[in-house]
Amino acid sequence: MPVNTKIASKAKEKLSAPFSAEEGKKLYYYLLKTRTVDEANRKFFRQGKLLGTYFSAVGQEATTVVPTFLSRPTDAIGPSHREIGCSITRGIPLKNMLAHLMAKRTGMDKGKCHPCHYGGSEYRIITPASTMAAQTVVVTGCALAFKIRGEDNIGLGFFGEGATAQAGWHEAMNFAGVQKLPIVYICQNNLWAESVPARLQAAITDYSDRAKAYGFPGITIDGNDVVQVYVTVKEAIARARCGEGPTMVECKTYRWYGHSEIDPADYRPKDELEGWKKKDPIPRFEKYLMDQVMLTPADKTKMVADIEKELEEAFEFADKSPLPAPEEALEDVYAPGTFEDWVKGWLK
Amino acid sequence: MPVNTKIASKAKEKLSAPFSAEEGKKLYYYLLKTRTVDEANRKFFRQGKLLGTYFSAVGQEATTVVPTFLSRPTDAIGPSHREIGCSITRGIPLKNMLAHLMAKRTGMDKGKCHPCHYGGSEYRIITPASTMAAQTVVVTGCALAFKIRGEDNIGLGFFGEGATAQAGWHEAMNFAGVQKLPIVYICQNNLWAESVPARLQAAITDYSDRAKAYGFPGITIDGNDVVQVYVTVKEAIARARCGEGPTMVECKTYRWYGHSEIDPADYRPKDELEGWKKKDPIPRFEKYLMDQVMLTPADKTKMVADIEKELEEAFEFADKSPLPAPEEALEDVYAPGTFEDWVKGWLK
Amino acid sequence: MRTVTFIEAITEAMKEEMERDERVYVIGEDIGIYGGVFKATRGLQSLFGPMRVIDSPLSENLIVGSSVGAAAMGLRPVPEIQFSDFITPGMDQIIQQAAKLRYRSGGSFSVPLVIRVCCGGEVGGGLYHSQINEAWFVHCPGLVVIAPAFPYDAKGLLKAAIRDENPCIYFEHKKLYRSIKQEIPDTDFTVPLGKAEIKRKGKDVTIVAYMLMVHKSLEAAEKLAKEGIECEVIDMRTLLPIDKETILESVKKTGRAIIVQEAPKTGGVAGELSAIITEEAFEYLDAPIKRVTAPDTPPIPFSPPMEHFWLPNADKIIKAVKETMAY
Amino acid sequence: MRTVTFIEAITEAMKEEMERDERVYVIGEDIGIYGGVFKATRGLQSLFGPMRVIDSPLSENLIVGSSVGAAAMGLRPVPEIQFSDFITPGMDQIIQQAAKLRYRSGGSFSVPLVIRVCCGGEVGGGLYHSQINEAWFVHCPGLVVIAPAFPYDAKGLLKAAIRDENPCIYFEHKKLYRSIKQEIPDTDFTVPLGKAEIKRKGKDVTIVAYMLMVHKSLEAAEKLAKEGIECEVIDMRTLLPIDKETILESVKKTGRAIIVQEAPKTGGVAGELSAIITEEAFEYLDAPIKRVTAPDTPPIPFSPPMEHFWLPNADKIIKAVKETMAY
Ligand SMILES: Cc1ncc(C[n+]2csc(CCOP(=O)(O)OP(=O)(O)O)c2C)c(N)n1
Ligand SMILES: Cc1ncc(C[n+]2csc(CCOP(=O)(O)OP(=O)(O)O)c2C)c(N)n1
Ligand SMILES: [Mg+2]
Ligand SMILES: [Mg+2]
Repeated sequence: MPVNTKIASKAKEKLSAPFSAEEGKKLYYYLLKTRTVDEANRKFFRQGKLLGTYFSAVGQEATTVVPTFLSRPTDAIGPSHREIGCSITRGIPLKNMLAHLMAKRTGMDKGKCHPCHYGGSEYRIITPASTMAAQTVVVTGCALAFKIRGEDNIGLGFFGEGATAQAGWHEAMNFAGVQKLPIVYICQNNLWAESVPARLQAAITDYSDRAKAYGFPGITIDGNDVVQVYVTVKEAIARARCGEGPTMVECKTYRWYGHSEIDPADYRPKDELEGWKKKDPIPRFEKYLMDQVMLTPADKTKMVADIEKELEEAFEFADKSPLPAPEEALEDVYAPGTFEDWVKGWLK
Repeated sequence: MPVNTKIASKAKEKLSAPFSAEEGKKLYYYLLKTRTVDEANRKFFRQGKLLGTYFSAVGQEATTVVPTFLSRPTDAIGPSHREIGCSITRGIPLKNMLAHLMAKRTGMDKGKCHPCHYGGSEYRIITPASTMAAQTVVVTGCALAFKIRGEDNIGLGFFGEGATAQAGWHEAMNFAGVQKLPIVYICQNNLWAESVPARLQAAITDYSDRAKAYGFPGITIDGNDVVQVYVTVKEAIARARCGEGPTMVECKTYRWYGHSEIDPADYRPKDELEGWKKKDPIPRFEKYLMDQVMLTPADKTKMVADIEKELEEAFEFADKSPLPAPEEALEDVYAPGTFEDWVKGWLK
Repeated sequence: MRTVTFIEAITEAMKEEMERDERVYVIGEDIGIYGGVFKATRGLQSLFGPMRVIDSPLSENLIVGSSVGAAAMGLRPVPEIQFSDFITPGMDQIIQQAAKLRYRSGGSFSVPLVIRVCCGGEVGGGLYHSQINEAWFVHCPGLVVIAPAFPYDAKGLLKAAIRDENPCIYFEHKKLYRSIKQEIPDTDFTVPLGKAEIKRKGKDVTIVAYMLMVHKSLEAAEKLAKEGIECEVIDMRTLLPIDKETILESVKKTGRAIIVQEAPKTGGVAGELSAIITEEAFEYLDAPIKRVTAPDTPPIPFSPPMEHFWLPNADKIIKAVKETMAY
Repeated sequence: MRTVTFIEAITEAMKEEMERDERVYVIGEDIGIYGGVFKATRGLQSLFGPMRVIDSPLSENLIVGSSVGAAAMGLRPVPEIQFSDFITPGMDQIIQQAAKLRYRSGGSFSVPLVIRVCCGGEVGGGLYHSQINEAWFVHCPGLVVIAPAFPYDAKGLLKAAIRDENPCIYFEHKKLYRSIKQEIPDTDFTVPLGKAEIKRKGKDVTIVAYMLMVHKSLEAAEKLAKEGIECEVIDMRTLLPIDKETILESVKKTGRAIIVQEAPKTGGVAGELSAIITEEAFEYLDAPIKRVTAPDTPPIPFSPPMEHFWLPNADKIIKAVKETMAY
């Protein structure tokens, strides 16, 4: 893979799809599911069903779903706050995700963390902190563990373009380069970090240029082109898995809504969103699959129905789930069986 | 100036010197003085005259002396621990420098900081902390101040190749790029960070490649070639001063002795030092000046004598200076006239 | 006189100081066009332009560290940390640079800056939008640590901090932003750094608190007054240097002390205040000093029942006061 | 039994744990070929290779943060911070990641790692090679904070920490490295985390200390014994969780307490310990609890007269004990 290749066009030139019909269909399913759940969550939020806030990733699905789809369940994922697509594709049950958003005991975090911070060790998704780029460092450590152990698992590190300005991000990338770690970094450049435009975040246009400073390939692609993401990330994962070291893939994409649901995002130019909506990754991919006769309208209808049903059940499960008991605040501070007297002494 | 130009060769091609005889002589004087004082300090250290430890910069003089020589007294300098050349060239009196190394009250830090941490506001040299790269961030802030105020002062940020792996370094460089700050970053790549070779510090050969990630020019030069450093840094300073933004100049050089005087540096390959001693910047420059008839042996003899005399007097001054009184530990915590009762209350 | 909210007081202080002194500038994430995630800097960029109201990259180390450099060159930066939970990437510059540059340079450099930090819970912010972390800075000589509870103090202290020659860290409790209003003068005023204030007089027990906990303490005091217990409520306002005199004088009068702290108990500021009282007013104490704090878990679990269980409140203060009175 | 120095005890602990458990690895600056700036990891790289003894770049955030990730994947990293003064760039990963990953994941992730931190003064290290900064971590629930004073404890606690499922931070006082020797068993042993130990029995006054200050306290106790004052010296060994029982039991017996802390006074661990004693053993106290600490200036001024003035020592402890006894 060439260093710093700009807007790779390989995928476009391919006439035949780089995946089987079955694979293509599955991929579409996850994209659709992510979109559907995300929009439903926004609705639940407005209805007051969710707690705190909600970070939508609508418009960016390709950049999280595809890499996760291409990974193995034993590969580690270091997500940030806009990676609902990773969780859905890796298979965190919707019911637990919904419960998480409602701060219920049955959420993966048992109501402890913060909305949209999906993760859990059984999924090898590092439950994120809100501190930007921190998971990039952590997942780099996962990749180090794989290298030390001689396993062929890889790490997948997700971050926004804003997070690339963070201190720790630099240290992680640099170390991954030095140690040729098995990891793929996915930069979701959605042009905005809350209200801060990318031009105030860095004096470069293509954030993949940053990879060069660490001695490994960086590539910028159209993050709304599922096929391009597929081809690029697949190759990057293959490189990582066979010991050729890290790759950074910058996906140009766009956040349709506010930073979170309480942000009207009125700092953005009016027509920017409209332009990006035309590049919506999901209809584009749907058309591609239908053109390739890999997906039929009937398939889609069934998928929609399946997803709706699962979502409905999930919502019901979450809604009926209990909130944590107050004293559960004292759980999970230390490992089970250690220092319990210290923490629980509070109750006396 | 081109982005990421490797080993610029402009200077070499020049037939006539890029400076006047008077300038060349002065520059030689500072180089010689830095070398002489540095070697003398090493001797004083071995004689037990200095306290703590001592960081020699012998072999690296060109990279600190020349940029400082090219700067104005109102330009801010953010040094690290190996920048004796900045202090000497900017004009911190030798007697205060020696007193600093002896932890005397007459040192610039009044005995408070740590050896070789030369600085002071009257010299616009940020007294360094030992925390690597921290001054890079601070001096970037100085450059920001100049830009906010609309002054044409610039910042000069010095760091080793090791420091480029630090978190804060990244944030500073990135911000300098975004704001096009008036600053020149000098990376002294002496191939080692204590015992850690540059190849374990980053997976790149030329650290100037890092500048590209921040959207400003990086250039790698022979840091032991005074003329090349002169030409390159002069241009970089001119760019900074007229609002064209930062430049990173990577100077390949070599630390002749241990990380500090208590380090035998036996982790380095035996012959590496010998090779670099042949590239000693000072005789090279001396020969150049003599070839250009800008310096005569008589000039040199006088300089040596002047420096020796100043050094002798400085040593005597420092040696006779008192150590701080114990309670001076309670001075300079807060600004004069503020919270004195709080700090001095200790004495009750 | 005019009534302002806590956050309006903060905005006004910045605006007035920027008008008064062209060396003052602000820098932080989302503070320019957006006016800050809580709108503390609303309107400032259009008044003072993008070089005095700087939208920084996502870089806390730079936000603080560049301010140290600019302060050393004579400016008066007011950097903002969007949430105190995100202060950790900036710790190096706060602790090793801002707090120590004067000392390590033998007094040669001054570092007049004010780091504004949005902090605190009871807003459902969960583990990463509720922290305070004030205790670390109280253990950092060279810093001035400010923690107001009322709009008047918020404005007066922020102005005083901006005019002060020392590096200050100024905690703003986000729960107070819009929930607390107060009348303040129309004319320029400052509140002295390093001075606590008695916010309610009382003879039976001293309650020492800061930020949101002052309000909880006052609420408790009102209720207790109905039962005949008169609490003296001290608002620390500045956490470093500590105004020992105000505390000690009060405790010498009441003989009983409760210290209220929103953060987890162990290693917090309440412990320090308790130790000072024991050291310097032991013979006046009629009962052990009690601390009302959060438990020793990461601050603050997200789900409402846990957040409520976790946070100190008026009821918990009342309980502690009664136990102390019954001792 | 064999006599080892403090640093040998530490090296042995790492070596033995790496032999016992292949999940254990070490990472840090200059720790490989060089064997560490104080030689704590000497010889380990040639035994275990560069993938288990990793020379990291100059990146404290990465040193800690990568260890969090590796621990989450089941390894047992032992990252080293070369000097505690340089822990600030790693604070974010320690506080927000290592200490909170278990909690924020609802107990899903374990983070078994041990951050070794070289710290402390009395070695002429000046402002940036003398800090300890332990207090910040004592205010960070989720962490275990370890601070040994003797080779036996150093080895036993480090082994226990490496085997523990919790994120531990292990402070090593550099002054102790070669100045303290002790006999230790040839066979495997651990020392339990979270338990203080009485290092000297006494009936008159309790002295609570940790790391270097334990030795200063014992020195003071020896001298005081000649004057007929019998001090009980408690070595905290672990600073979080705090072994309250050992302290309280002792104070209930002696009725008097001195707490010794090397760091600046305000906001330090001594304040917390004092507050605990007041809260839970008030009625047993015959005199105010005294703290013997450094003054509130940045730690530690370089020049010898100032360093000596600054640091707590046996004489200062003796003075405090006598004042307490005379109360
Ligand atoms: C260390 C840190 N600083 C500040 C914040 C506040 N914050 C949350 S998200 C965000 C912007 C992130 O932008 P980007 O990385 O581009 O991700 P996006 O939201 O666009 O997906 C900021 C500043 C934070 N979470 N962490
Ligand atoms: C934040 C931080 N971490 C670790 C150290 C310890 N340390 C001092 S100098 C040094 C190596 C610096 O290497 P480089 O930047 O190349 O400068 P050089 O010594 O080669 O001039 C290290 C690791 C430090 N001073 N600061
Ligand atoms: Mg973004
Ligand atoms: Mg170097």
